[in-house]
Amino acid sequence: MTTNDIINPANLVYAKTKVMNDVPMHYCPGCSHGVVHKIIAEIIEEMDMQEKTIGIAPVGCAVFAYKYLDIDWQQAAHGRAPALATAVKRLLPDRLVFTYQGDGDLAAIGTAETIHAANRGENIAIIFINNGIYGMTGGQMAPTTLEGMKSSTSPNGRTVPLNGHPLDITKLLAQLKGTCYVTRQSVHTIAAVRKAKKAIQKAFENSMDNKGTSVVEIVSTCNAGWKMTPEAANDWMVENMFPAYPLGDLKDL
Amino acid sequence: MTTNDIINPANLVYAKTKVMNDVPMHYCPGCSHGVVHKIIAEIIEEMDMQEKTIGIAPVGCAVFAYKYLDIDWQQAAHGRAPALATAVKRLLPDRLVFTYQGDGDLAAIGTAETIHAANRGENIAIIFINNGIYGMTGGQMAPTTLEGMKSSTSPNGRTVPLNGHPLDITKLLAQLKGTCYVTRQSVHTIAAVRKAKKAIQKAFENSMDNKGTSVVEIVSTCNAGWKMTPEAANDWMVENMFPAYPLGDLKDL
Amino acid sequence: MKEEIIIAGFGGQGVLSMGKILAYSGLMQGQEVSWMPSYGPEQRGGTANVTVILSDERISSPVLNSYDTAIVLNQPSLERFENKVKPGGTLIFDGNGFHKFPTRTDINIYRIDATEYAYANDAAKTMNMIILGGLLKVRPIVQVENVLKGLKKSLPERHHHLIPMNEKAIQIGMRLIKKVN
Amino acid sequence: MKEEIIIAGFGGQGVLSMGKILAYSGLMQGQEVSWMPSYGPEQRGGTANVTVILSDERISSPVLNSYDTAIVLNQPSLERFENKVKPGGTLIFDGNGFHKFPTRTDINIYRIDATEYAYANDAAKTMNMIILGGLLKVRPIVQVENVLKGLKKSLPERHHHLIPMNEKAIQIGMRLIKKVN
Amino acid sequence: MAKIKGAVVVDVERCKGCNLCVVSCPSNVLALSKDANAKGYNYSNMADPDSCVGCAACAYVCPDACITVYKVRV
Amino acid sequence: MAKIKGAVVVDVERCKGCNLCVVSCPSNVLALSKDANAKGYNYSNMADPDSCVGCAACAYVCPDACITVYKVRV
Amino acid sequence: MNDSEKHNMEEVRLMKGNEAVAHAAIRCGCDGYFGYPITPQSEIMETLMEQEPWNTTGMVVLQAESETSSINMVYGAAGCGKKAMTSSSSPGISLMQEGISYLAGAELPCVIVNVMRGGPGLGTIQPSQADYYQTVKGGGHGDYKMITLAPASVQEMADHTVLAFDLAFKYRVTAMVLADGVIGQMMEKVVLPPFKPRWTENEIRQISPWATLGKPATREPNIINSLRLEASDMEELNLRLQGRYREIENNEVLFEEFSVKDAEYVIVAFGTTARVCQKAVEMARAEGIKAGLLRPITLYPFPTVEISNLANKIKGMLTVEMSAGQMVDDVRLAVNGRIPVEFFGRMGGIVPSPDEVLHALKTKIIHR
Amino acid sequence: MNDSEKHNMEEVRLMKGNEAVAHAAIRCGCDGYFGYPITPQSEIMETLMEQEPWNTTGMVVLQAESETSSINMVYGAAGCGKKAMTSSSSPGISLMQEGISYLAGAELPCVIVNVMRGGPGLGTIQPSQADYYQTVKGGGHGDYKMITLAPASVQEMADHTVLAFDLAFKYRVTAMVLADGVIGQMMEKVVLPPFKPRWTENEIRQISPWATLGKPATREPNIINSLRLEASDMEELNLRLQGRYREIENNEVLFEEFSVKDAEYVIVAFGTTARVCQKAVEMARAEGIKAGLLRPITLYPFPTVEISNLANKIKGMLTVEMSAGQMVDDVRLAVNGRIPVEFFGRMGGIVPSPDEVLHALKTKIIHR
Ligand SMILES: Cc1ncc(C[n+]2csc(CCOP(=O)(O)OP(=O)(O)O)c2C)c(N)n1
Ligand SMILES: Cc1ncc(C[n+]2csc(CCOP(=O)(O)OP(=O)(O)O)c2C)c(N)n1
Ligand code: SF4
Ligand code: SF4
Ligand code: SF4
Ligand code: SF4
Ligand code: SF4
Ligand code: SF4
Ligand SMILES: [Mg+2]
Ligand SMILES: [Mg+2]
Repeated sequence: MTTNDIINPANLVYAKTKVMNDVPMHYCPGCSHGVVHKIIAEIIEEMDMQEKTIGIAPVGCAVFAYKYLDIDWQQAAHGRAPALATAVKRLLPDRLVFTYQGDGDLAAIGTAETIHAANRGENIAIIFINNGIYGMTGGQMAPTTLEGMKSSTSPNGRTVPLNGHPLDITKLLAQLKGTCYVTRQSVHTIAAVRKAKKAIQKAFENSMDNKGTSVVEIVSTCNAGWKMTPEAANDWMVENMFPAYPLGDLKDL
Repeated sequence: MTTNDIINPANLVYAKTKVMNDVPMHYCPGCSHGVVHKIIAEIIEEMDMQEKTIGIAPVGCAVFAYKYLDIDWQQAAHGRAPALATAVKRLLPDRLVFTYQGDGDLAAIGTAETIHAANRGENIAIIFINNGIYGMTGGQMAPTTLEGMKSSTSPNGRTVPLNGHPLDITKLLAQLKGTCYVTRQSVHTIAAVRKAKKAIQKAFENSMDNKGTSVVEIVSTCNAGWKMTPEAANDWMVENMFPAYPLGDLKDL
Repeated sequence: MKEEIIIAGFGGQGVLSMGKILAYSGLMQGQEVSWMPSYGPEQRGGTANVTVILSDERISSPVLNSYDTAIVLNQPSLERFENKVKPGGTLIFDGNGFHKFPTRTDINIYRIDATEYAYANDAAKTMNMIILGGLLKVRPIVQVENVLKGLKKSLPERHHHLIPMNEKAIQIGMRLIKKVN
Repeated sequence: MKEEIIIAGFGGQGVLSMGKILAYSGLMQGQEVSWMPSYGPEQRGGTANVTVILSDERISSPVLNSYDTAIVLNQPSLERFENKVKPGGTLIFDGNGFHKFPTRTDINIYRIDATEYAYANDAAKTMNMIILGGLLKVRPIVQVENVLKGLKKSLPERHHHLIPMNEKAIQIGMRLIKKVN
Repeated sequence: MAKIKGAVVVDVERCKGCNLCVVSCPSNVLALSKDANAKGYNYSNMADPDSCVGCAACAYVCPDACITVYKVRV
Repeated sequence: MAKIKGAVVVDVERCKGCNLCVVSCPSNVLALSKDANAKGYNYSNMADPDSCVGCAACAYVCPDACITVYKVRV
Repeated sequence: MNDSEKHNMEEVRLMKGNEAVAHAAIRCGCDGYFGYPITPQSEIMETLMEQEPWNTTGMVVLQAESETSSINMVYGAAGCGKKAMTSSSSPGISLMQEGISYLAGAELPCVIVNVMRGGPGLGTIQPSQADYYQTVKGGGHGDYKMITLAPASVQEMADHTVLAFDLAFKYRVTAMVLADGVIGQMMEKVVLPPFKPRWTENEIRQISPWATLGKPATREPNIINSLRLEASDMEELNLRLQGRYREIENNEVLFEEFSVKDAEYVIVAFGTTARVCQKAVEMARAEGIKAGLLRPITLYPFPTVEISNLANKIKGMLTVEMSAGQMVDDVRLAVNGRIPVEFFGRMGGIVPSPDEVLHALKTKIIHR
Repeated sequence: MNDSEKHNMEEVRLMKGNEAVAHAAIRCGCDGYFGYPITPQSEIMETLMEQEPWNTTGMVVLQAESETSSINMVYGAAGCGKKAMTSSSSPGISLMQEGISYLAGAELPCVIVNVMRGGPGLGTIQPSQADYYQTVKGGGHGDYKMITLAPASVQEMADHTVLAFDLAFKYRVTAMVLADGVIGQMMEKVVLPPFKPRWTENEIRQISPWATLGKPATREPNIINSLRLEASDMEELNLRLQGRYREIENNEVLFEEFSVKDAEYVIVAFGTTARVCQKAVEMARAEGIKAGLLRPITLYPFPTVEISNLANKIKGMLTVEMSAGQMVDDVRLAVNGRIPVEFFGRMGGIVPSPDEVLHALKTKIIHR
């Protein structure tokens, strides 16, 4: 049996979902954003929610998410996605509303909006891409940048006296009465991708069931900002990011 | 021995500290702000820090704090006191720098500034007057307003679906690596006043010792906003606020 | 007809609501009205005042520098507004707690000891209606029947049983007021 | 003397640093210089370009619509900039991966297969110096000695040992470049 | 055992009549006056001076720093 | 026991040559090509097609959704 | 008489300008209000919370954690084609500038009420008009305009709230109701607008086909967005916006004249100040001075043509504002040097008096 | 030759405008920089972080959590009499508007750098000049002004940073360096300013006796504050500010002329656009057209008098901006109708070309 024989619609195991557009993505080779986009698209297709979903895109590398997922989108000002999502969901309570935000967007400039939306228990899903850096603007330090980690605004590595501590915002969000589900995942292996997908699906279901705010943090790489190859970035993430941001559920009501 | 015989400088037990100015305060009769001002003034006098202290006043009823305490003050934009304090302390590291903020100021509009200053471990003291309401603007709901509590923007009582959950921001601040001391006090009895004073003194000492951020929450009354007499407000606070915001140290490193 | 009135006193003396009742009364007799409070710096324990204009024509400026009538309920208000009464105008004061008294001779000055009366007769709640009664005695700018209509309109239904009490207070005020110059 | 140059290619082809070296070289020979990158939308994998002007006089606009010389290192850049070379000007391209080639006849067109050379000789790091060498062969706007001075000035001390290698690359480029029209 | 006697002085013009000193006094020394001060507040004063033990509870809780406390052992 | 045989198709023009599929393949099927696509990337392709078991690990981790996976039992 | 007929009956009420805004919003079918308290306009949200429109019309009322959040909630709601609004006073409006620029860039219709107070900084809570530049010239970044209505009575507070929504949706722009502390706090007679039902989702799909309500298979995704990768695309967006602004300037100018017909001197003033100036004009006329008043009702679009025409007929103009002089620029640009244009103003929360205005008219214009 | 002499030597370097700002700040004794990344100006903070001035001059450099926080950190630092600055680009500057108004109300000196990009909204990161209104007219609430410097070269990026601090402290106002993406991103020759030591606390006490450094027994407390209870007090503050602004307008106007002497037509343009226009003027002169260029270096204070004088001598003016036309208002106000003033602009990130400008000059002014 030749390869060409196998390549046959009848034998299809995995293909790009239709909810993902055909345009090439602008992300750097190996960027985690792509994987997460793909998962979200698959879930929307599987849940048959294309017609009921409104995504809120951040300012950050994922600002263009609206080009890649074939759903209605709003592009939010930097950090304000949870405010937009609050209004959208309150005015369209039977819709699936999610934000997609980076660590600069969600945990720096958007801290207040994130915490208050979660504390109000808005029935939204927050997908939080924690790559420990400001990818979009060229690799500056993020709130989640690890101690000692280099960035273009901590060229000799983050130090606490100069830059303060890395912020574990997800842990804070898990404390809030308004959150129903808070989890931390990654997408560097097939197993991780599968788990992350389940987590996002649960978050989406919670939004539809009006259970409160769900937060899915994806510990991610930004190989461009980290100045590594994609593979090396994955390894660095496992070795350095995971101990600081351990994977698993922080809350599941 | 007549009363007039007793009233003699030699017998003095307690008098207004000189750090407190002679001008009458604009606060409503019975307002907790006055007691906290008095404590702070006493500590500054006792620590002999008048010459080394810079206070940061909020927007809220305590906006006029600068009229009452005889020290240098900066009046901050609503919610931004921790940002000001960060800069002041970093540029004048041998000074005592504290913010004085209400619950609207600190826990609503100033959420991001509060969390990030505390997470950076700025060597400042944050005095947080939690009276569960926006006193200054006429009694609107605050992030800390309790469920069921009436305010001018929750005239039938706060409900979670409409207004979200009360926010225990102090608990969040205690989680942050940058805080060294986080405590919750009140000032409704002499014993409480004494404890609160010790707490603020410790916070001020921490600032001078550059140990990180100290947060002293004072669970307070706003009898005007709550539409009660001062005494009734104190009772209501004990009965309703204390269970939601239990007194005591949350963190003391 | 146009009447420009300032009412001033401590917060809590019912200054704003007195103005409101007056404005509603004007409304009831088909006049143009405006009610403009000093919404001062969330004054805790400061003074409060309200400018009420009743007019047969469209009202231009709702903010005034001089008044046909001033009703002053505490010392600082007297000091602030005595000079702003137009010559020939009316000044009404409640003497309670005053140590300096009005001195102008080109205006009509009346005293109404409503606070004292209210204290003695446990009638704090209707004090402002007493004063209003006094005003209407000397400046009958609205008819009592329209005041009562206005009250009915401005009070929530569950408070309508209080209206007779208020009517009585107006009568009392009409008796209490005295010209002092 | 004034030379207005555009260098364009993929990000990662060293376009910006080639421009920088050129600008430094101008600086070394006392010229006015400007270096203006397309700092595009943080283009991830897009094209990059830089406008370099060397002039004996004060430079007015650092942003240009037409150029004396264009160096294009990928297909989209050729398509974008071929028409913007002034008549009589110079176009240099690296043929690697090109499927359409320049067609103008009123300009001087050169090809330099630096990518191919670099790939074959494991010299990716000096590829942009090879191209620069090619440029200097056909447009000797700066002297090689000033390029080396500029390199010295722009490189951190710890990289100064790389200068001889770069000098060699320039020579290679001078040999590689070929006129194609 | 030495008896302790106290006395307080209320800054009458500063006092806002909030009553918090009154309710905090363990000896029921204080009461609000019938008279009002210039701002219209019924200020606090010693209604039962003899009972004062100079514990300063009133002064500590006074939001307007109106109360000065004196104490002697007799 | 039935043997499983797989095959993948890489969308060559979409591929950015990040190599993540290559390292994630348990059977070492994939490798980056010497040739570059129009964007200049050395794209991924099946270097050892016979080893593919159609597990889709490569496809799951591909950030650019370039990989379609097929599988048969033989 | 059924319920809605009862509602629609013209009934004269007495209320504050702020309250009138709240009632008008509910009645005109507003879908969502998002705000943060600040004097002198907190009664807007307070009235809404008291009215509980979520139990009647279904309108959402939410107290946000800040003005920054409020304006972005408005953006989210407006992006769904909903009638969304916020209100604040000067410092709070400053915090909204990024959001306002985003709304313009994303071409979203919405309503903002600014009940101005004295600035700069925390300033006073007293009335002011010193946010004219911020509103009309551009407080946020980039080239954009907001339709700006300047109510001068409680009635107009109600009417302009309704009009603002109409204009906002007609042009897909933000409409600002620019009031001041006096108009917000004073009580006057008002006839509230009739009840209009909120739009159904189907109506929204008709009226605002760009709204993000979820993407059916039958159309391309709707994207609410102000980002452009290419400068040329961004310029295209800008050209579209500028074209729309020209349309607004041609179609939507509103103003009111008082004694202008035979006037030799005209005062230009808006909002509360216009009422003070009307009194000054009455006083001037009583003295035999031929004065008149032109009150711009729309500050953007500004009555440039009308003022320009007036400049051909009269001897001088006085602009009066509660500021250091902002609208006077637009008056001068309209007059373009043909007659003297002078300015009189009070700042920091002080309302000018009719006497002062009359005095200024005499000294600055008539006997200059 | 000791270290500081070495530092003071005039050395020509090649760097980006953004880098020049950072180096100049360190050298002129800046005490604190507080910022948040945004393209096209992130190199300012990046260069500072690389230079680590805290190890040399003691300057504090802090990456804040947002622009809102940055500007309030600047307020805190400035309140201590320190030389404090921030930088950002258009959307980030919009977020600072409340803070900017507070700085004005509290009379605090500080420096802000805005490297403008195309708006409105998220827009593009390409160069723009569409924040002119926001900067010069008033993006925040209330009546206030910022001294505004418009650099047109990398050298001026360095020089204006120094000048901005000098002017800010001379008048206790904010000084804005209003650049655009081109100036921020381009590399040019620059001679950095000489090193000045940071002020000691004693010097600060002399220079800024109002600074909050802690209250000695010998003076009243220093209060940094923009709040006033009484409107009359607020007006007093406003009158003081306005007086200061008149002083600035009288003393600090800066501009540059190019071929203006015998010109019949003058282009008015600033920043990058002025350089493009200079090229257009050269081209015009080559064709025999008597064109000239006036480049305002200070946008506030604006060279009103100079433009007014020019209007008596020439036939027409063209204002060129990377916007829909903002500074043109100020040109028209200066000219006051005496000669035609027309506008040409590109928007959303597009830099006009010299040819376009020349064409506009011909069609809009010369052959109108
Ligand atoms: C108000 C404002 N401030 C700053 C920026 C610049 N900016 C764009 S994206 C970004 C941070 C992106 O980092 P993150 O949220 O972590 O997303 P990533 O790119 O890493 O996915 C910043 C600061 C902006 N666009 N708007
Ligand atoms: C930007 C801005 N938004 C809103 C306000 C109005 N405002 C003044 S004080 C205040 C809240 C005060 O509440 P809190 O902080 O709890 O202090 P309190 O008065 O209760 O002591 C608000 C919303 C303002 N001044 N500035
Ligand atoms: S910069 Fe980082 S986050 Fe952005 S696309 Fe590249 S790898 Fe991904
Ligand atoms: S309103 Fe409340 S917080 Fe403010 S002074 Fe009065 S009691 Fe105190
Ligand atoms: S506590 Fe103070 S203010 Fe209150 S009544 Fe007693 S003395 Fe007066
Ligand atoms: S000192 Fe103690 S005993 Fe005396 S009045 Fe005060 S509380 Fe009462
Ligand atoms: S993971 Fe995808 S993009 Fe990366 S090399 Fe493989 S196929 Fe190409
Ligand atoms: S399907 Fe599995 S075996 Fe086949 S190439 Fe992909 S990862 Fe390798
Ligand atoms: Mg990130
Ligand atoms: Mg409070």
